Amino acid sequence: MIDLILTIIGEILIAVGVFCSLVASIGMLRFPNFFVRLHAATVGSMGGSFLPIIGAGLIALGSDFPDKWMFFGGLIVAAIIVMLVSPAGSHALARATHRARVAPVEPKVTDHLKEDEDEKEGEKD
Amino acid sequence: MDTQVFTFIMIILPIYLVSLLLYLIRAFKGPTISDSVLSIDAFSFAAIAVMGILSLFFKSLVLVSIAILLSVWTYALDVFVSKYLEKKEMGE
Amino acid sequence: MYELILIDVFLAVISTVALIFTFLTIMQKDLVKAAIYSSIESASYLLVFFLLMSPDLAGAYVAIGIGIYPAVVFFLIKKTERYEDK
Amino acid sequence: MNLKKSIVPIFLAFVVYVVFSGSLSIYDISTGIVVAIVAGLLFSEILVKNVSKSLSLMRLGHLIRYAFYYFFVAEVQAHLDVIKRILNPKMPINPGIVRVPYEVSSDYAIVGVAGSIINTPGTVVIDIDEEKKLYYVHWIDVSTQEPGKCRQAICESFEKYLTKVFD
Amino acid sequence: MNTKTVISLLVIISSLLAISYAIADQATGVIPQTGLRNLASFYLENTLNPSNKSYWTASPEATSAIVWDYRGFDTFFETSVFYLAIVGCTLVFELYEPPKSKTTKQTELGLTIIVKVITKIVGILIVCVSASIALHGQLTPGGGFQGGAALAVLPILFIITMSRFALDRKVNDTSMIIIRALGLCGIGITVILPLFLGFITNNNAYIIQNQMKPDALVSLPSTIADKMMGGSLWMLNVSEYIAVGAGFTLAFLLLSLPERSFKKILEEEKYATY
Repeated sequence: MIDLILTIIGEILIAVGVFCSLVASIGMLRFPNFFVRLHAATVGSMGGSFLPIIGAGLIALGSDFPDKWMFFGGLIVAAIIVMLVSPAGSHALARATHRARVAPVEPKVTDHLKEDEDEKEGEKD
Repeated sequence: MDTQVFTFIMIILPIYLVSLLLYLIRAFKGPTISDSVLSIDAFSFAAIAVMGILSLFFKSLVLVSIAILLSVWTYALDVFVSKYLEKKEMGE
Repeated sequence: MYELILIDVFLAVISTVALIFTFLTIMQKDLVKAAIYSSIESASYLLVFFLLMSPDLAGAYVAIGIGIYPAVVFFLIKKTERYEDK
Repeated sequence: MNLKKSIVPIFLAFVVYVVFSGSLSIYDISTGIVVAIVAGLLFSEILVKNVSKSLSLMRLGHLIRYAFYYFFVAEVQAHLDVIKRILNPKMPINPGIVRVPYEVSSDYAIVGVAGSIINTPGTVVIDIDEEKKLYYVHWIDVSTQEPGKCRQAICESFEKYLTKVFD
Repeated sequence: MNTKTVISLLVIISSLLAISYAIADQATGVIPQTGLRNLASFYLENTLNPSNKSYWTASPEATSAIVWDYRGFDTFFETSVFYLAIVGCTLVFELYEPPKSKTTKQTELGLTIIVKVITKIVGILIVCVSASIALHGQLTPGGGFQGGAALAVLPILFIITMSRFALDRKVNDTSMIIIRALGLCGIGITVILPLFLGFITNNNAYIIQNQMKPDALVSLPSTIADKMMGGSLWMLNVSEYIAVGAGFTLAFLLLSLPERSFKKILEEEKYATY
């Protein structure tokens, strides 16, 4: 009984994950600039990767593999590392891109960061 | 493992393949370097999920450790590129 | 039977993508972009190794192909120039 | 080398090692203890600053409560919002970078709040100013530009939980 | 599209076609061969064969067994090529002054606090995961080189996110050379250990011997507590793990030296020669 429940939860998680991954890849293509694409990439990393990894672990736990605990533990550690690593990576990349002025922030409503940076440079001169 | 999970994985995998290919189109098109690197990120994380699901399919637990290595090295690649773009020496 | 066909299709598509990115790496004049394309190629070949079930090879390849090789290239580009033929 | 400081890192390292190995055999536990002591002593200086905070169980309870709120409420809402925007044919985005003040003080709390903001789709912390206590957040739907209201919309709920955990 | 593009495209396409033809099932050339070769069937039969222990390796992971036991001599030289490369790297960077940081403020070094703290937390996870990969090298795929290469991500991340000046005083090139030498000594001792045991117990023994052979009755421990240990495989994996991790750390510490620490020396040399 508990095996069946675990399998069904795992399948639901994987199904949600694959939907998020597909939507994120469409968003990566449709969005206009780098900074907006960051949000699509977040959907891809949290919804499209974190959830299905845990789902795969649950399915393994509900099956009759010989070393299923090893499988489950490895996948859980992988999911935790993905959750820690993806925000740090996208933050570092976004900051460097904004500082180097490589990608445009257009279209935009405001850009307070650029205003503050310009103010600081004005003080230095 | 029952056949129902097997069929489920068979339906899931082609969709992931499509999503991987769409990420790679952005990596190829990306007007700036940052776009390409961001889509490599997304590609690797999707690939990690594919690896987890495929190791269910192959019933071999040994393939899991590679997923962890892939995620960490992808993070390292992000950090290299952002350090390169920050216009500092790499070691400072 | 259907599973095997699916795995074959996966393998064929991913290895073709890897080939395309190899070509782009060779022809690219911007060395930073070349390093990034080469790491995409490595990630694709990693999936190929995974599908062929050779974890030993994949474990060494992920470190060298995605991590250490682009790292060395970036360290060196920082000390020299970014574009070829200039 | 402070032994009290390294209790939490050693325990964390041991748990990760055993979970990754996935078995409780004598070989795994004995090698796990050795690896955990080496890793914990290496990392204790840079990971732990305040010993009594790291050993408090109350804070762990608050962290678990926060995890429930984060995964089942915040993440789901943000995902649904961004997915709707992507699939809408008109693509109603309204992006911009706004200042968001924060009021937490310790390193882990700052990073925890920033990580939560980045990991919910729709908001990404572009830069952080530690002297003025400001995040610069790229927001997909800029409904207001006033710092106080931005804080209310973006990070107040995370801060409410995380001050109890880390401060 | 110039001729260079066309030629490289042609080379790539033709090599792809050749490889796919060679791999495909229909290929009737020389590469596919029906039936196992003698050596391969020997490996397959004897790697883990508890009923006939005359040539076994006491390790369920056949790849590691072949790499470190049956083909240990090959691997020994392949590994030494890698170490020679790192020796060359240290020689190239020999003439530098120990550099000093321009600022003492932590916030101006490296990237932002978010990246720094997350790198620290990921660091302790990586140590555990890589140690697990290396210590289970005789049971699951992976082993010394894979574990060491996984450990190498740690110094690279620390150098780039926090700068090489913020590393502890314990992590510098001298200490890394010492740790790497310890790892190499581990490999050397493991290789010679059977001879030593044979000398003590008055038996025949070979170099790089693992389990007992019909004419050499020395054997390293085959099980530890409740798991297969694979005798020398375990020791070689651990030594290789330490040596590879320290070697990559050393290489990246040297590569990350700022350019200004060389400029003075290089200019002096220029004036000296011309």
